[in-house]
Amino acid sequence: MDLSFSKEDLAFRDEVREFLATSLPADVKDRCDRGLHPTKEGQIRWQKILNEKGWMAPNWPKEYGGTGWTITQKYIAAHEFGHAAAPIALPFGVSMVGPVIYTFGNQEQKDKYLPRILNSDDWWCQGYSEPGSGSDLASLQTRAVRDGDHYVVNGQKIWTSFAQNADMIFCLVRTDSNAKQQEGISFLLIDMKTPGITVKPIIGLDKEHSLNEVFFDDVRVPVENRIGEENKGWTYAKFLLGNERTGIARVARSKRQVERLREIASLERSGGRSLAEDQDFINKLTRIEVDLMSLEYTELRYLSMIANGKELTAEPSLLKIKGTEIQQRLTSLLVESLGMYGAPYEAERAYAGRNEAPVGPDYAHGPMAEHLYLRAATIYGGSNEIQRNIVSKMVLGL
Amino acid sequence: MDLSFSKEDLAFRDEVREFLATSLPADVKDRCDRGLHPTKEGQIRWQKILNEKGWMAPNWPKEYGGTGWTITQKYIAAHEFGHAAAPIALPFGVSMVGPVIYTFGNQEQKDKYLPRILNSDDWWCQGYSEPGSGSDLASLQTRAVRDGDHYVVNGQKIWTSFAQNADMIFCLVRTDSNAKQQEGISFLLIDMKTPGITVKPIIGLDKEHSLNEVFFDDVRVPVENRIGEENKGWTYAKFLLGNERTGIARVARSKRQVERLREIASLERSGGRSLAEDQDFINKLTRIEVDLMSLEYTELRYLSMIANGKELTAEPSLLKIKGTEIQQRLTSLLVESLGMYGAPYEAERAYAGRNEAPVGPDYAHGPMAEHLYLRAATIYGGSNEIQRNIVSKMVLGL
Amino acid sequence: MDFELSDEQNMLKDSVERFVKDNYSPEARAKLADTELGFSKDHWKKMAELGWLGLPFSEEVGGFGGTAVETAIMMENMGSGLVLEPFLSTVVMGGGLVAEAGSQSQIEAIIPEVIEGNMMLAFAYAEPQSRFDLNDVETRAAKSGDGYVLNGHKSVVYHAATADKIIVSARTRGGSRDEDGISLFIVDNDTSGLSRRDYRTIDGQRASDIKLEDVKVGSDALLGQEGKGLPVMRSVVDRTIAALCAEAVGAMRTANNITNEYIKERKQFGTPIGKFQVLQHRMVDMYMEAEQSKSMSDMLAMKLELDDEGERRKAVSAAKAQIGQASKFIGEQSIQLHGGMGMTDEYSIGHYFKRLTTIEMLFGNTDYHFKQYAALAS
Amino acid sequence: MDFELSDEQNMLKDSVERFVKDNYSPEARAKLADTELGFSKDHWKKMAELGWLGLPFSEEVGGFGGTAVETAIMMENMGSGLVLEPFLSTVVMGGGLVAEAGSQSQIEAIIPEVIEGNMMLAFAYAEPQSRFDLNDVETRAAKSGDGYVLNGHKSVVYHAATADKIIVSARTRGGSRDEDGISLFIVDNDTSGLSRRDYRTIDGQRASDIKLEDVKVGSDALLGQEGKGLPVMRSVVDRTIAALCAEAVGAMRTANNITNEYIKERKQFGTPIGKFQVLQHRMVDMYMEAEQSKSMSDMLAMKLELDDEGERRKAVSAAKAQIGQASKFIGEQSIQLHGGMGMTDEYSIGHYFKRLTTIEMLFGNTDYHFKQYAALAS
Repeated sequence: MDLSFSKEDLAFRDEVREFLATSLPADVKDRCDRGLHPTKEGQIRWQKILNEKGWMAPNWPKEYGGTGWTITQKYIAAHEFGHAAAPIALPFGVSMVGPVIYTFGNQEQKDKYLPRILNSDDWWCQGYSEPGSGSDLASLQTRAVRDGDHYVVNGQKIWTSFAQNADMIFCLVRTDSNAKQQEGISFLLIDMKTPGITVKPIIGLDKEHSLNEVFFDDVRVPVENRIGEENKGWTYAKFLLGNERTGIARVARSKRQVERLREIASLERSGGRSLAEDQDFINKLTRIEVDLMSLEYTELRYLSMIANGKELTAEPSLLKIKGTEIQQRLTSLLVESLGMYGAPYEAERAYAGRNEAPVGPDYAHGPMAEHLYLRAATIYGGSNEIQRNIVSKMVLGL
Repeated sequence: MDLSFSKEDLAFRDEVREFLATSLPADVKDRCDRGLHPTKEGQIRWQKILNEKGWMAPNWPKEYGGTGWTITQKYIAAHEFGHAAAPIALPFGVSMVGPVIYTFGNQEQKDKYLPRILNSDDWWCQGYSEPGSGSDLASLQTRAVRDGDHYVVNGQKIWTSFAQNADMIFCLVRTDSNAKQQEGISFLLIDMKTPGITVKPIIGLDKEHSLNEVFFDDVRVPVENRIGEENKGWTYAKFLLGNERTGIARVARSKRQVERLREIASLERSGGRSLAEDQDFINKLTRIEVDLMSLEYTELRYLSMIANGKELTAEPSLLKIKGTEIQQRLTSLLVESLGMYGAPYEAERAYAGRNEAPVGPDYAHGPMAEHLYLRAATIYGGSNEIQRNIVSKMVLGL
Repeated sequence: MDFELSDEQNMLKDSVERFVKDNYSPEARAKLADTELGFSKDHWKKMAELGWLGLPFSEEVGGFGGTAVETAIMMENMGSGLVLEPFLSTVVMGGGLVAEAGSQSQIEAIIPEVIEGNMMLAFAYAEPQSRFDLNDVETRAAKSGDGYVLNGHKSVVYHAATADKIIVSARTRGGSRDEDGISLFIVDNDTSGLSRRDYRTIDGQRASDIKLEDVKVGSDALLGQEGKGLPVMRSVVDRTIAALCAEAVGAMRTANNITNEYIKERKQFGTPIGKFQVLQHRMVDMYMEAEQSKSMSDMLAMKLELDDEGERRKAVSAAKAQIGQASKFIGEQSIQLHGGMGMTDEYSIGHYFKRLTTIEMLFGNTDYHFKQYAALAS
Repeated sequence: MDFELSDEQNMLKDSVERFVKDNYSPEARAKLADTELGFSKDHWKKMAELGWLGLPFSEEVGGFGGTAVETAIMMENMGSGLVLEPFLSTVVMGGGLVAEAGSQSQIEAIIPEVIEGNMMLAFAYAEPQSRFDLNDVETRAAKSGDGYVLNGHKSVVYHAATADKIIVSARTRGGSRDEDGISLFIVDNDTSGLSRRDYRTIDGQRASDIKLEDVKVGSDALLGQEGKGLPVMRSVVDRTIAALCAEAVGAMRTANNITNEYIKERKQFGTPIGKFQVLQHRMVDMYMEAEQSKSMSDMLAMKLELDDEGERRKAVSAAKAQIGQASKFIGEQSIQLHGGMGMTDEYSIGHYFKRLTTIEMLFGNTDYHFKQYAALAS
């Protein structure tokens, strides 16, 4: 057991700090720090900078363009990125479909898609959920019927984040309607420009447009866009979900949120004193901070297990549950720290035509938007209730 | 809507205060305030004083010896009893079997048992739970077979509080083993001196003896000791359970515990100051106090509904859940308030042979015993999980 | 001791329920919230016709003579439909301040107009630095000739844009947190030197930040005694909190009903999700929170008419703290139990969540009132 | 960054596991706890033979040279069986103080005896007024001739009755809460003027209150520098907390296993109660608390060997607070999930609950350590 940093680790930390100090664009950093959605242009610009540095895909094997970092280096990088409010790469390409492609895709697919993911040439989105399916993915209804060397896809996906920006979507579709629920599903990569695809915005609780419905009406998809075998898509989907959960704790971001809370508290007044001296506020913040530390070292312990060749079962579910609970407590406390200035709120596009800054102190712009958006954190990627079912079954045998 | 006290109410309050100041024995009060089990002798002595005053059975109809109090008077009495640390009458006779007898019993049973309950001539205990039944009462196995004008009872009851003191036990027994679970059960009153009854102590988490197993080995019970009809015992049992839950919030006792916490906090030091100035301690205490106030006014609102002829469904389950949660939070905070003197603990009988007071400050004697004993509060009388099932079904229709 | 409504009170309740049913379908409410005004002048007229705008005022000035209990009945049932009209700002706060502290001529000039629905009011008490402390006032009113000159910044003034007159707290003497020296002024919205920044709030309502730069008012603008504004503000804010608590009770009950229906209907893994025990128990906890909130709201309405100041203020803080907690819990869990559907602007539950979120915050959040209670109880 | 055990550490773990399996069945433990002594001298001898009593001491004095990590491995696995022998009092606390601050002759006189199992120690630091503050010392040591005279009252001294020597904190100068001026003394248990009130604690262990009335000790009783005892106490208490945290992790894991097995077996309404989703999720929460506690305990053991004082003390308080919370939650819910069976003294789960309850309290409860953490973090 050892928690120390080697000389190489410390040098690496300096390199990361230097890179972030010189290469992270101020506008990108500002939106990220406030908890606002990135702009499409800003996100791509930043990801291309990351790719130039060779740091776009820390979790990929080196042969496909990964960084080859040790877990200590990954930890250091994540911590420094979080502290500097550097956006993480959008997960849909590099964290979700990328590993599916290099694990289950054929050589052509790897050659075609992986470099474009690394260089952010394609914006990917995820076609999993459907109306009526939610956390019960296996009940999906979107159908793909073989017609020569194409599938003809009909159906509807929902809750598709940033589909309005997307060049590509990876989709679960039913290719055998007679098979049992989890069988008969295939995994397709679909170009969003294919005729027959319609994207319809869903305006969220936060009044912003990040979610969508995606409709497929006789959409022709080349068979070569199928990953792996026909009717084996569930295997790839499960692999992807497992992958997704390991990053979902978002410890580094939450550590930055703790710092922001301290910054805001030092500027806000409560009962005539600084909010940073309010014992009840400090009490709440401290409890979150200690829970976050517990989560951080639990994530490290699990990464250490993986690095030592041990198999995890449902441990990632713990990271998802605790990570999202902490994220929500933090945004809730951020909003609370603003006092009355928690109340004003408009969608960003409402400002677009006006030459006005949001009302209230500068730091009041952001927390409520993130607070509203992150209500979904305990719902998406398998709700926290589903995650507890998984732990109950897989770890406790109940 | 009206919360005011009338002149008569205020006069009644003075009468209660006067009675408690002059009639409540100091030794009885001291044990009650500390949260220690009453002694058999002390409890009976106090109940006889109550009966002399005519205040033994506030919830009984006047014709059977009840007080005829309005809900405001009941509220005032409960509050004053709690504040003065006056023990409430043991529930098994006056709150549990008494109402069953005057509601479903025949004239002979009423004439025989009710006056003896009022005058505490019989100490009653409750024969409901069995090993393996727990909250699932309907699965009980104790059998009563008719033999002339007697039933012959065989089986076992468990978790029987203070059976070691008891003169009488009211029992659910199976009289028809072919009937469905809830049918075929009868309600018997059994003299504890009947041959074939064995009481075996269960030493509790608190190292004290308050729980027992009661074994029935060919115990002959006169048929005249059956309440109501044969095989209809489930009806009477359900009636009793409903009755039991309305008093279970124990608001007045919890209000007294809040006072004790303030008293102890003013004597304890924390960080060089009085514990009563410790913001985190005050924060916790305040939250309990406000929750307790919510419970208090909810109980009053329900009593007001009853007084206005409305029917309750599962509302008493709310009182049980919230009341017991608050009781446990209070004893937990009481123990916490003692600092290191929360650790020493011995059963009372361990002192019996020694001429020693418990170690630590005087107020340290009691809290841990009650804390341990009250872990059962969320388990007995239908666990809080079962209570939530009941509300879910009866109120929410889920 | 009685929690039941009288016949008259039941009639009031039925009448508000009908109004909400007729005018506040989720679709109608969403449409209204998105208009420039943010509420309906027609509804306001209707409310005046029904006599509701005169509810808490004495019969002498044309009011109904209702107590805090009647206001609570009204607010609870308006809360069920997330009613947007500025009853709280105009009647409970603005009208309440005038009725409590106003001179005969001020009362006669304003209250009948409010009752008729011809005049709207707003109350500007908060400032950027004040958080929830009513006594934290840095806006200054300097004596000048016959009148006063006001300078300062008032923040998050609900319904200021549509108010004819804004009641402003300003300091006529003392340090910025002194209890003494705060005065109230009735300022016309179009007075020179008063500028507003109008915006929307997350609960679909309207508010403004107000800058006062050398705003000149006459001596007749002073409401109540000079320097003695705080006790009046406290008393009216206590009534406002009671009204808000009642509104929250209505909103929580409806949010629970919507959620309960949803989990009965919504199927996953082949069964309604309301059959999963964890969701059942969550829903039970939400029900219990709403039940206790109802008790505290009723208690507070009754106590406002009864007790001494210490008891009254304890009741205010206890109720606001308990109901704030419950509002947060029920709001958040309503979204959670709806899953993705709860995250959309189109579906109604999110709007309950957002209104409950602001109620928790307005006039002191949960932590603030626990602290107030602790100070009063010790 | 590595959380895995070395081969040697795995051997130690296996060896402690075997000891617990062989000697600490629930029945054997209950019997032992109820003896006059409260633990077994034979076990103690066995522990000495296995080299465990020398675990944290340097090789020069005959120890094993282990770090906090080895102590944690040992304590975690002893926690699984609720081991009663006073390893913490004698080795971690008493031995730790002597090893850290003792003179060559003190070390030579005491540590080898401890390692051999021939000498037991106890640490008397708490006083009736001190709560959890190590610096709150009213016991006085007055210089007298060549030695000192001690007067005061020490409370809840674990394992004092069986200790040969008791290490006592006493003030040689300054006010009762000063950080400076506290000295440590090694006092023989049978010294005249020292009187003990022995009693049992709820976790089945033994403790004493100690009165010191004109207790005379020589100058050789002074442990470390006069007046500079506090940093030594802090350092050893940090190690003690790390050991307690590890013990709690073992106790929580076993409590969870017992409870998990119970709800799989126990039937109500015709099915195992472990099939009820609410109990499943409760059990998942208990599992998650235990998992996080394990991470914090490991983190703390490693950090004790690494960081500067600020980082170390933050780690100590964070771990103790988190593990305190987890201990309370798992202890209480273990009882709840067992129902009536959990309420009996005979069944083992209650003993886990009670030990976890004291661990939460010892050396600063959860609130205390949150406060410490907050002070260090700000």
